[in-house]
Amino acid sequence: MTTATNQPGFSREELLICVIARLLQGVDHIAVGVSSPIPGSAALLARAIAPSTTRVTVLNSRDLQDLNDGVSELFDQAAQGRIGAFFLSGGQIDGSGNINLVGIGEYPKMTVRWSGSFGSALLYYLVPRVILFRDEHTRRTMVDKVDFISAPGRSDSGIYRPGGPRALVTNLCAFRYDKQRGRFHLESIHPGHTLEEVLDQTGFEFDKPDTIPVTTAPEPERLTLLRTQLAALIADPYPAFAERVWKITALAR
Amino acid sequence: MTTATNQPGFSREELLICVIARLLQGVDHIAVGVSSPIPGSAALLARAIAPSTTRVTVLNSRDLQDLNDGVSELFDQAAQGRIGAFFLSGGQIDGSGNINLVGIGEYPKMTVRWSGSFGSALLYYLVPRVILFRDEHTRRTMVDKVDFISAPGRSDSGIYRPGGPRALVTNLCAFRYDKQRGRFHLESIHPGHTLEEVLDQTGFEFDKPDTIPVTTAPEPERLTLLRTQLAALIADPYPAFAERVWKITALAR
Amino acid sequence: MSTTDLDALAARIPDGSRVAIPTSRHGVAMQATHALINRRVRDLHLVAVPTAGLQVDLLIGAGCVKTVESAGITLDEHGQAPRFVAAVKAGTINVLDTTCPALISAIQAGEKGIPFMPMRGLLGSDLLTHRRDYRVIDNPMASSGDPIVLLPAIVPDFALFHAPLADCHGNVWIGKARELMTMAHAARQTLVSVEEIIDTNLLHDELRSPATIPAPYISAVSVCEQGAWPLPLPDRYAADNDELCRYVLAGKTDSGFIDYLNKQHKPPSLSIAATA
Amino acid sequence: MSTTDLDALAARIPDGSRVAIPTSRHGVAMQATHALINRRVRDLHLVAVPTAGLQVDLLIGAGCVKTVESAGITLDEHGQAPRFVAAVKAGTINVLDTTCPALISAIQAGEKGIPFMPMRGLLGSDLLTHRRDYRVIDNPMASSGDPIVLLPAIVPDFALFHAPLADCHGNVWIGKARELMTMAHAARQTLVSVEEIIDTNLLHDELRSPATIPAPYISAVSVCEQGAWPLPLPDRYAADNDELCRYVLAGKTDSGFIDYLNKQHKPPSLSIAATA
Repeated sequence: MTTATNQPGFSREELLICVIARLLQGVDHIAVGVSSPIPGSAALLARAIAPSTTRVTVLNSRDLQDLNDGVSELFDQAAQGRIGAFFLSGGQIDGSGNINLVGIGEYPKMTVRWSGSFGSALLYYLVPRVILFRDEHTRRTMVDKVDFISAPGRSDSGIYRPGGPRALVTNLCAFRYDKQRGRFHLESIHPGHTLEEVLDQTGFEFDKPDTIPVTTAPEPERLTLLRTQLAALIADPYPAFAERVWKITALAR
Repeated sequence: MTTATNQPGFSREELLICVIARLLQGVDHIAVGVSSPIPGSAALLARAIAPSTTRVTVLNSRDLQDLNDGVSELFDQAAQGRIGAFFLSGGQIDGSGNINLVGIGEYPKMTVRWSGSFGSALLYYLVPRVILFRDEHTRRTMVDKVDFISAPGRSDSGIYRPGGPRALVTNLCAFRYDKQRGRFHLESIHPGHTLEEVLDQTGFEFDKPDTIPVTTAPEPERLTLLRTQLAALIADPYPAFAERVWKITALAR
Repeated sequence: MSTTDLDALAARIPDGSRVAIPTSRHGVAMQATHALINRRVRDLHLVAVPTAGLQVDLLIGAGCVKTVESAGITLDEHGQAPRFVAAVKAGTINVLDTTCPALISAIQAGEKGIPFMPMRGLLGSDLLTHRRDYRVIDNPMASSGDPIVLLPAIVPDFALFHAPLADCHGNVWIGKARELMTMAHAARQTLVSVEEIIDTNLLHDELRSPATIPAPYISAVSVCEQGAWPLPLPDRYAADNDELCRYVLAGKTDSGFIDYLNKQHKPPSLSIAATA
Repeated sequence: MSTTDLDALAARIPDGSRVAIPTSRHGVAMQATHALINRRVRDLHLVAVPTAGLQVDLLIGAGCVKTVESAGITLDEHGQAPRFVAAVKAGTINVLDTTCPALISAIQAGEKGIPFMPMRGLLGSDLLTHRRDYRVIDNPMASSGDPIVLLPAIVPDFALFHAPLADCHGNVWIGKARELMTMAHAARQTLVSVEEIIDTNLLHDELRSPATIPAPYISAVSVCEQGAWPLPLPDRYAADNDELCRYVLAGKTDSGFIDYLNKQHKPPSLSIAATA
């Protein structure tokens, strides 16, 4: 267990939002799946600090999406290259970037069963910048080898794959994905956490620099942006989250 | 040139409509393309004398179709087996049932160029009962071999082809299509016309019985039906035709 | 098309049918599902287009399901679908796992009457490993090797869903839930419950026509106010989260689930109206 | 999305572009086409979805077209398209003949970002003989040999059409002409002229949203009353048959065509309004 030496001026959620927002720089169209308040907030923050052409699609929100052609539209957009960044997660994520959304044990009669693979087996291949995000960094989630590959981190050469993982952000640290080597590279450890803790909680091998930076704290102006302009916007798709983190409720329509 | 010995109690159009209507018996869903007043009238007649479940789709009409999903819907329906009968024609039709909607001469720089093949290269293969109709029976239209095959009359075994030509109706006569032999079989010659005339005007070889029946005249009750109930209905998609044949104009909406 | 009651609607679905159903957000025929359960349908092959939740969980718990094909079975913010998870662990249902776009594409292939549809992705996944019906070919349009997955068309025996509106001719208006149109086009028969039936022709309504499924695709319609309850109906009513919480609690155990099934399931507003 | 005038709209289409256009009945951007002709665009590759008429004939006659891909070029009840026929005979344009469902399927493949779409039919036709880009494979889903045609996806550089309505956010309402949606999804850029722009959000309009193309697909919108004239706009105005007769007559000869092109082409109602 770690203890923060002094109280930071930001919450854990705000830190993660700012870490992810940095990974979204330069993306024209960021799409966010359901039930993803931290990536969704990051996308909105990225849009707020980016050129006016940057677009955010939050699935199933009223105001933050302009999909109107049924379930296929998002996937068709991804296949056409109309989506620059997306977020995926996994019940298990392994050191090759494989994600498992199906369950633990031997398929099909698994000992733990999750919902299923959703759109991952297309989006992970076709969206250029997929950010893996998992708020629980333990040996249960960060495994050496997933029990079931919903979608692989890397594909053989010769397989059409314009997309794939760019980074893995957890509650402990941020990894960059090395596409050539098919491995994660530790980029930074969040304030209050240690390399020892990361090693302890990670079931896969990863690369790391000799000195590991502490994750950059949220930029003050971005924190202000989040707490003022953006919190109400975030409350539209994620009311419970905005209420918990910023004590704000959605604007009346 | 032929001369009718006595004035028949029906018009040429009425005869053709009744001939085609007989070919549509037992079809659940009859679809009719654009600018096809005689087949369209035959379809409406077939519906009027058939069980109440029989359906007629007249492309681009307001009341006689319930397609509302763009141009693809008709073809998707045909591919699914949702259309039982359709009508095709050809600038040239040959003795194997091949149709040519593209032109005369060597493709692509043809000496005569028509509009194009439209939906024939799907519909001719997939609609079980395709009726070929051509109001001009001459050696120009009924040829030994078409210059360009928009769609073939018959396909090799092993090719998925639930549909194809059932009959060829012209201003002179009616042929049945022999699927096994891939040839036309003369069924009847319309009143006022002769075998000599048919042979004279046909560029392809065809089979024929020893005695060739005269095409059955329109059934009186069907004539009445056409002239009373149906004429106004036909005037919806084909106003000029209904005006010319029955001196009737479309009902006001 | 005929207008009928929910029991008669449910009676049209024989045991062993392949039934396409929409996502929890786009108009699930929940009350018709209870009628299906009441008639003790068996061996259904459910095709979620492309995910499902409460509806599938109830049918699985009630023993109506042999196979479920989906990209995800979830009660969304209410968590895992308890009867689905229990059945997978017990091995009592056959699960065909896939990914959302594969299911949609396969239904679109069914709609188009073509034998398959290609899709990018899936290669190297265990989804593909376990789907013997999917094929991999070299993309014939590419100059060099370019493997691509082909998905066989899905032609469901039935599409079953709930929509806001039908007209007296049997046309059904679906709003923005476009895949309901695709499902109806693809399925051999389509059964629909609706909030209300209006006395007009939706196909002649310039505004509603583009989102209207024409009557020839529709085999039967039942009127059922709040027919998606406790799931939402877009632009009409939200999910009844209290009821969903009750379900999650009940579904944790076999006996809790049976108790839940045996209760009357009526939307609160209708119960009130009935009492008043 | 930006609102712009017709000349600016036309200026966005470079020489040599592949441009998808709808059938004559579903909203042709005729006034924008005159702007294209005025700017002397060259070497267009027109993709009719799936047939065309007056628009293509004008562009061909004006020397703007290198290739036309279609299932039919016709002035419908007004007969053959005279400049198209003349150009084919003269060998001055490249014609890619095909069949309606093949064009639609290829555009749908473009929409879905897949490299091809299979289609039944075409085998044994001369359409297939002359289309080197179509491929025939053995259907991998069948147990024995089952040849089937694969159509390469079409991703047009532009979709260009006329629609009844846009909103101030750049969303465009198309009514029942569903293939306009498909074209906009498939094309890299979509340019639209509309009868009017309204000050609302079409995507938040429950009735209009299902037939609305969202703004991100739309590169530019021009307001142009009677923009499809003399062709019809569904539920708005019919074809101007007198004008079409005038065109047929003029189009018979090179000089007649040039005279026709050089005249002012305005819908009569607008000319009257301008004079009054």
